[in-house]
Amino acid sequence: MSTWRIARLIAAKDLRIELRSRVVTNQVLPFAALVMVMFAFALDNDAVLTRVAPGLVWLATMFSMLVLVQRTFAVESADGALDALQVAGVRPGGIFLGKSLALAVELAVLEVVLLIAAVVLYQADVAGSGVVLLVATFVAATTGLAFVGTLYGGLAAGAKGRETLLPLLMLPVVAPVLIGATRATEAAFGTNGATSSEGWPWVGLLVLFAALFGLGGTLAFGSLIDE
Amino acid sequence: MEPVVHLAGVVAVLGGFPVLAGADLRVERGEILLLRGPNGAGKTSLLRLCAGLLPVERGDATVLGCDLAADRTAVRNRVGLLGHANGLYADLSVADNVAFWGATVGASAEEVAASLDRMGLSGRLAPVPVSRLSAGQRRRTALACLVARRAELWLLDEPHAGLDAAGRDDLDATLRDAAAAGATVMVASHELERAGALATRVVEIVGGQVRE
Amino acid sequence: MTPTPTPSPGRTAVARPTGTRFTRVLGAAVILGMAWLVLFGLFLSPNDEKQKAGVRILYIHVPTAWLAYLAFIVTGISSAAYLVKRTRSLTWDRIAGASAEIGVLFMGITLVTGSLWGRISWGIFWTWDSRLTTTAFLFVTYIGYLAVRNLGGTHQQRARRSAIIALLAVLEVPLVHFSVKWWRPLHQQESVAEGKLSGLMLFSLFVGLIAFTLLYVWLLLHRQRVLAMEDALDDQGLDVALAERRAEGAQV
Amino acid sequence: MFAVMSTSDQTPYVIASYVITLGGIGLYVWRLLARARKIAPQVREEDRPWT
Repeated sequence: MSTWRIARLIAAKDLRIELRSRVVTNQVLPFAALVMVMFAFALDNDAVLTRVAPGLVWLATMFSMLVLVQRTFAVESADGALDALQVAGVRPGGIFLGKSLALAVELAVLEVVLLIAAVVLYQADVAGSGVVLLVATFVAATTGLAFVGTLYGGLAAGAKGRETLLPLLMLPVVAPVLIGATRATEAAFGTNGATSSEGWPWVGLLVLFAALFGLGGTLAFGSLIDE
Repeated sequence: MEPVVHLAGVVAVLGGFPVLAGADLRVERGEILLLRGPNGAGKTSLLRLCAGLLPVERGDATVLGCDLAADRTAVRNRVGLLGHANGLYADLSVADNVAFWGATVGASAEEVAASLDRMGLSGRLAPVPVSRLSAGQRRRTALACLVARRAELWLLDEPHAGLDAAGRDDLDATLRDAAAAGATVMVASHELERAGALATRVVEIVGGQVRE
Repeated sequence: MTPTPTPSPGRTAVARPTGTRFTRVLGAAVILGMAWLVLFGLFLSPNDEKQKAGVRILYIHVPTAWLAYLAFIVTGISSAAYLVKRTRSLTWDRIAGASAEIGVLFMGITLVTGSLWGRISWGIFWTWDSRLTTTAFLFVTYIGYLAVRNLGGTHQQRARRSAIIALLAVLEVPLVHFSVKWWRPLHQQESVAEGKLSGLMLFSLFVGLIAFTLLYVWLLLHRQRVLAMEDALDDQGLDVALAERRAEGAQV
Repeated sequence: MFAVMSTSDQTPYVIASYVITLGGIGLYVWRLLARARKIAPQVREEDRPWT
């Protein structure tokens, strides 16, 4: 079984579980939208909201991602499936890429909702040329976040009492994504005069981040979930 | 002929406690071995160790020719383990679960269908999500996944628990067929009269050690 | 192989549990160095004409920062050494753990003295310049590393898991550094102020670096030996538990 | 560029930084040696190769 076939198999399984259980659509998406509304209450000044809209979108993404990662590994450890996957001799790199792929799809859906919320609630608008930059930023950032979430989520799923470890381990690591994605999104939105050309170096950083953690995760995942 | 399982003075630790304290065991191909012993004697840990899930702290352990002390991941895809947990995805249907676990080891669609059939699950139960099954039906589904695995070494922990009479007959028949087909089976169980009739050899596990 | 039940060691206190002649000499040197540092740093060296007394904080802030970074480099190297099959040994894991703990201590002190220096030099406790932010990031990351270190499992599992988290942290540092550097360039004042120390001031900084490096080595030796004793205690506990477990088996 | 702060105002901060640094390290060293003294008697001689 090649790693890619395993990855596709596991991603399909994860997404089918999501379609059946509807946890992301019924719980996580409303949570993310609610977070955006709470930001609006907290900041309650339209000029400020529009200016910080990119930052808020990515902050809401980070918090929602914690919930998604905990959910995707709760599904595995609920009935000992993670052990069964290991006993099945499935290549850990395949499990890592598969779960990352499924997490990336769920994150993408979440980010579309958050973007719509930003446009509606915060009057953010995308300058014409910014759309390409926006899509590139979201794809690169989502990939990086999915890899990091799966990697540290796997470690946290290992044994009891580790859930609290996930935010401590993961949030510092995604700091570059938070900075890079926000700056690139600001360039795409044209916030305070940022031109879209300023965004592309940040996209480069996001791609590098995703590549490093994609490779690092595939190599390290097996040891981290081994209990 | 090289034994399927060869343990010599194996020590395994869980949370600082030596669950296995110098276990010695030899199991030949085609045997159905029954592991008897009180709770906490180390039956479950022995099975998990043979499946490569528990690290060997001291001693030597060779399963299907793989030295577990050196690399305990090599043996895994040739072993099937049914522990207390069923290893099923509650949101997925019976058929989806068995298909998934079969696919992880490259079983064909026919083999998956045969496994479902074997455990009497190919009827109206197939599309039902596992979350809505009874404990016995979940056990049957987990067993169907094990059948679909076509492992060389079957490790079962209290497999009869929760099964009705028909279920137990299916289980015994499945294990006999597997042994006949050249697989090796190790069953940890309290139910002596049931498992006793099935087993070709019985060993006792007490205080993390094996007694013939 | 049945372990002989270990003769229970007498309760006599051990004079120098982790000390040796070398660490005693090193300890004396560290104390001497610190005394010199305080003497020069606080009293003998002059005020800087621009920073005035503020420069005195640098004599400890800069060395602790340097040593914190050195500690994490040592953790990274020993984690890699553990993962390489040929050089795998638990000693590397213990060095990584000891160095990370010392690194977190130094990093915490660096952040505090850094903000004190910031307060009297620029009037604000914290600025988001790339060096300070990377420092704060490393501080949180290695607190996470220490949390991962005591997640249980056998010593080998602990060592493997910690080594991987340490290498991932090393992978992470340049990413954070560049993303912050592009975001907020280095604070001009701080780099300028440090650049032009001279005379007794430079000497004080030099004494600080020496004293803290010796201190780091002294701490690493002792901390690593305490970890070695704790691991030995676990193994010893295992022998005792094994003996009890076997006795339990024998009675039935 | 530099905040206008008299030397005398700066002194408490300077003293504080030295006290925090040396105090923090002193505390850590004391706790470390206390831990060493506590567990050393229980450890067998051959497990302390450095002695």
